[in-house]
Amino acid sequence: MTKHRGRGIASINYPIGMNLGGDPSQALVHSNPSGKFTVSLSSIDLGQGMKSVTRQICAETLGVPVEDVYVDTADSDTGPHCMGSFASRGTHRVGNAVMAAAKEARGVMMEAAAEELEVNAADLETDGRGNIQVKGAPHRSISTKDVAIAAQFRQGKTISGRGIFLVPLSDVDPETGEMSPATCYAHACLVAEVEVDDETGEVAMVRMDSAYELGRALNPRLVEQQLVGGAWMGVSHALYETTEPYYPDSSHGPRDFVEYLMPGPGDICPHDIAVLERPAADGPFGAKGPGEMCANPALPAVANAIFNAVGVRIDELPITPEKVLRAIKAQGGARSQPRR
Amino acid sequence: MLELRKDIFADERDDNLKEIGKGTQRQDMLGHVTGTSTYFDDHKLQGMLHLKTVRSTHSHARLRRIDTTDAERSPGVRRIIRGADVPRNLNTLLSLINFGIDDEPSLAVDKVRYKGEPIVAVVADSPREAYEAMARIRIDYEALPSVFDVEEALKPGAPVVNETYPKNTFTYYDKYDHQKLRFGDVERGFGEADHVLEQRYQMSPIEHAPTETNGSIAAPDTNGRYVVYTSTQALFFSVDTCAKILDVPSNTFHFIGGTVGGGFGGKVDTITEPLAILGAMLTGRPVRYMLGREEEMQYGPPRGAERIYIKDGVMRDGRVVARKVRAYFDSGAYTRLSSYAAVKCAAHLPGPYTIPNVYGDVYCVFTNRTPATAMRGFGVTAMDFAIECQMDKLANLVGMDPMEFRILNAYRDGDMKAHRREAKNTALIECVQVAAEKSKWPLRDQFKRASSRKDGGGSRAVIPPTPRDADAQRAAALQQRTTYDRAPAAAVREAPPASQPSPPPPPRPQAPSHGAARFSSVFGTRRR
Amino acid sequence: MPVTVKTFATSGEAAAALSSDRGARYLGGGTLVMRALNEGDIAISTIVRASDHALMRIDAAGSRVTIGAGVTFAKIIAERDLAFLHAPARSIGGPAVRNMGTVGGNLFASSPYGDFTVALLALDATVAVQSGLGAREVGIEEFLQSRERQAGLVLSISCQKPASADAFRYRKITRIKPKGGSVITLAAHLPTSSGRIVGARIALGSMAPTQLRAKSAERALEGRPLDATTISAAAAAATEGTSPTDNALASAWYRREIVGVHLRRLLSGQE
Amino acid sequence: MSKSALQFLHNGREVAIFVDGGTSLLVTLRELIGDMTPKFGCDQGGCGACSVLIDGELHLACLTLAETVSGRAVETLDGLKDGPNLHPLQRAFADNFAAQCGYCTPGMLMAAKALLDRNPSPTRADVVEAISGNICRCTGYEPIISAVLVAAAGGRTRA
Repeated sequence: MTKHRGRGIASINYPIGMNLGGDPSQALVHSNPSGKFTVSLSSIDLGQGMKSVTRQICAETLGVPVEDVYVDTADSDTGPHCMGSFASRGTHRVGNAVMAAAKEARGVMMEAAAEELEVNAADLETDGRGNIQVKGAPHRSISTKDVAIAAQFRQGKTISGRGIFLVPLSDVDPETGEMSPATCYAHACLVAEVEVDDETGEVAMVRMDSAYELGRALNPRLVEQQLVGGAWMGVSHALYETTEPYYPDSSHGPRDFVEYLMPGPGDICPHDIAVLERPAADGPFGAKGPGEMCANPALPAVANAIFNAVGVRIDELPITPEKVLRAIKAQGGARSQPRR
Repeated sequence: MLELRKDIFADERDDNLKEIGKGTQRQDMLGHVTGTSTYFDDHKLQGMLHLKTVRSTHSHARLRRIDTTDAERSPGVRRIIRGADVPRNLNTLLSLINFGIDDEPSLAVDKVRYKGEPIVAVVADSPREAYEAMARIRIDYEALPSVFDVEEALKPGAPVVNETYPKNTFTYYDKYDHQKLRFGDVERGFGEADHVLEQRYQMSPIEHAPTETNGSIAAPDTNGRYVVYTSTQALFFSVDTCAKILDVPSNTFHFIGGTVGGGFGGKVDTITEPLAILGAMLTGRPVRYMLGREEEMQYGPPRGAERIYIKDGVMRDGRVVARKVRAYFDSGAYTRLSSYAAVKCAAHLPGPYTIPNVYGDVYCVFTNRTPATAMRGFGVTAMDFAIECQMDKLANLVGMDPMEFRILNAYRDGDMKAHRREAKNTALIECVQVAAEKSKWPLRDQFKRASSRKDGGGSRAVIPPTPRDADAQRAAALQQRTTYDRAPAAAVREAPPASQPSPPPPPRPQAPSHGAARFSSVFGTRRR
Repeated sequence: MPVTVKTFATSGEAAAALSSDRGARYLGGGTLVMRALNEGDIAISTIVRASDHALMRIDAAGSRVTIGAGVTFAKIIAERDLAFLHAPARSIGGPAVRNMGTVGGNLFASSPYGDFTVALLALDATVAVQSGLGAREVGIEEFLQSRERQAGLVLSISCQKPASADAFRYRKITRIKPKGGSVITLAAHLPTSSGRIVGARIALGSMAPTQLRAKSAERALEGRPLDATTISAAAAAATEGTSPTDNALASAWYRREIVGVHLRRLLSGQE
Repeated sequence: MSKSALQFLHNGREVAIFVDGGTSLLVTLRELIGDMTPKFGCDQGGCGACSVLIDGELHLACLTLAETVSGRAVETLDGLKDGPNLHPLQRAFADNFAAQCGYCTPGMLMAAKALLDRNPSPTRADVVEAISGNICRCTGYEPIISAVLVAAAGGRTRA
């Protein structure tokens, strides 16, 4: 037999944000005269879905349909300061800033509605469909559009809000490393199954099963994008990627996508994912950030699966066929471990 | 396939929400599928020039002479930019949060420290004309010895990569050559352990490989300002870095970005914007500077390599009682963000487990390679690889199921973490349980019943007595590998390290200071 | 200076233009020359093209096939009479590259490219080259040894069709699927006569700076039936005479280790 | 300057321009015609972000010498919609969340169109082969493969 299957696991946690320098983000929310809202950010959407997730956070907080919100990102003249899209801070930091801004805007909107309906603002609620109504008496309602017109043209109010979310600087104790690097942590466990060819050292992915705890999946489709693509990247890191294939020797660095190896559409395997939600005390609706940590468990899970399949430990990344083959030869052949 | 396990932690959530939790379509999807999403390079400006850089062919060399006279006369050339043209030709990215010392020029002047370091920028009417001019630039190098291995770089007599840090390691708190983590007494832990296992792990550099390479277009605006279309992942980081390097107020710039063709950490470093803007300033024309794919792969900053040694003490019943980690981040020739990664990495130790004795030394080391930067999982990805491979070996060593082994050691609510903060809102155990369920991996009942919300805290909440370094045995650098998986139980205990005279204790500063992190930029004082 | 593009009606004129201008390169499918231009190869100052239909012709009706140098891999895949070349053609690039890349260009593609040429080498193809002195036929082995010095323009390649589908086998070992650069590439032509192999040809890619024949392995096969013993002997001899190097895709050590394994699998029809 | 005249069909519309010798079709489309849908990803032929159809065949615009499309029909993502209506592939990509950063999407869609134009009922393996020249760094490919299969099935199922 030349092909051996094995399973391996890894479990990890990951800090959300990184506040060793202080970690602020700001947001501005304002309504136009038709009751449609714009969120102004200097935050970046590099594919992770910044525009979309902050849009939902804003809509939920304002109590308006998501279609009534548009997120404008990354203009230094109109968007207030944001540290940037890194360290899994988008959903958590920017989300919180948007939430704060939307809360302030909602306060003005409810005041304006109260004036129009001649009730106390505390007695009003939003229906999530673009109307503001008296609690318990939904027939007494006004649309956000009419509120916006009234605020703008009669009441002289600006339905807008400013938000900042700052995790203050944490100093580090130089002697012990005592610090507060993050306020919450996401978690994951991934099981990888691989097939190893003991004559060539080639490793093929068979399947993955995983569980990710993310505080709250604000948009499950966006979360799925991150987790599926992230696990792919984790496998890619585990088995393929390096800019210096003979590190620390720096020769033979890849120059193009033929030489820089990443799994192609023919190398992928089924991946079954469960998402758990244990809300973070300071996350927007409890959310943490899935973007980075989703890649991490795949690397060791694959390495551990290779051990299970053929009995060799490869402790250097990437786990190339060469490393596997050398280890199998050094061991005197594949030694499958008890099947898990 | 994604399944939401709403049943778990349901009592901690209010799911009565209207927009949150829905799989709403992305705001940008229509733009993506119609090709109308506008990336930085999709701005077509009248009279746009092209900037390309001449890069070092040596990994370490003195620059004896740079002769651009012939190139200046090359057809289509609008401007040759050299280091002397850069107003403040020395920067370090995290100076914006007062972390570290300026150590990297925009264009090398007297020395190059990695192969591919930019030396001269050529601004020309077309890429072809830029290439033709580049071929006419003469650079005399005096090659210097290079160092590529992180541990070699730390040895006395190693070539000095970056004179700002003559010991080839970033300086923490103005006095240490590494970031420390100290929690409990690892040496005592090893002494009590049934097995001790030390292993070495290595990761090599990784490219972010976004389908859009790094780039920017800078153009003079109508009011004396400059508009900059950019692929940056961190807009104000880029604005402020450019303001500093070009020595102008930050409101000189109108940065526009926000729709970026992938980043993964590779677009944080502001590597194209300063030169693109400078080109626009010097020519009065729009200037585009976009990395080619080979440049992106070899000279765009990678996820840095890491070398990690982990030494663990484990009991026969599976409890990990001590974990000692020594990690080296290969920062390449300049600091960029690796100094910060090392701190984040130290805070991450010993992984999501409650281990009573933890000791970490994390180094940020300079070598003659492309400077490293952040990438998805920054500071943690390689450490997780090492820790989780190590956990698998330990489970094997004590004959435990690897899932159950992790549940046994998992941190729980109320436990004290090694960076001396209480663990809250933990969920590692539940993730392991659900992954086991999904993969039909059998767990024994006691492990199925375990919970992150039970059995934490109490004695696990205590900060254990922690010897000061000066009092502790200065552990020699133990780098030998031990055999493990096949070893008979208890046969892998290492000999205790030979005792050495302790160095005198370093003076303790009044307050932590790494020039210390006050976020200032954008934003008030830049330096204390 | 911008590049000058010269398009000629005949391959003879194009060949003459190439030999008279050191900065001239012939543009086939564009995968080599355009990439070089994009990446700043200023040594190229002239692009030469030929609209000669002969370059696009496939003559595959008889037992000997002739394929114009300008024929793309997609055209080969679409040609039923060239079924024996479908596997090598399919192993090149993705669909776009196969619509562009040509048989002629592949002869000049250096490692890790040039896989189709491995197949041609196993088929003992001949290369028709047009130079200032006229057209001539060169054996592919000789052509490859001197390809850097080749003056003129490749017009076509031709080879004998294998006697049966089983007589010609090809495999490209890649890290990435379905499109990846070659770790090693193998092609075997095994004509048989009364159950014995006569005129075995084994060609390898990525086992030396240029594609080469594994002559020891060929000798191990020659005159023998294709049985397990013969296959083992050929596999054991696969590395002889090779000089693989390290590159980003694999090391020389690894290539040497696996070439025999893959040759054995190829010859025994194993996945 | 040695510019040469060039005429071709761009998404069904005739265009006539002058190009410098050696200019690629990618630069021609983006800088001279203003069609920004084909993306610059590598200029090496390795990523597929600039994929376009030439006379119905998938080509890489970055490796195509502009002069070679003279008199031919070039299709880009810009021409995929039917007026305001999305092409079934565009709808399927959206419904399947088959784009994240969106930079590879124009090339992926053109590669998928090239497949479905010739093979309206592809297998999964056909789809994998069809997009094999296109790099996606975000999605892990699975949503893209699903989207193409869904589009081929007339948008009836979510894979």
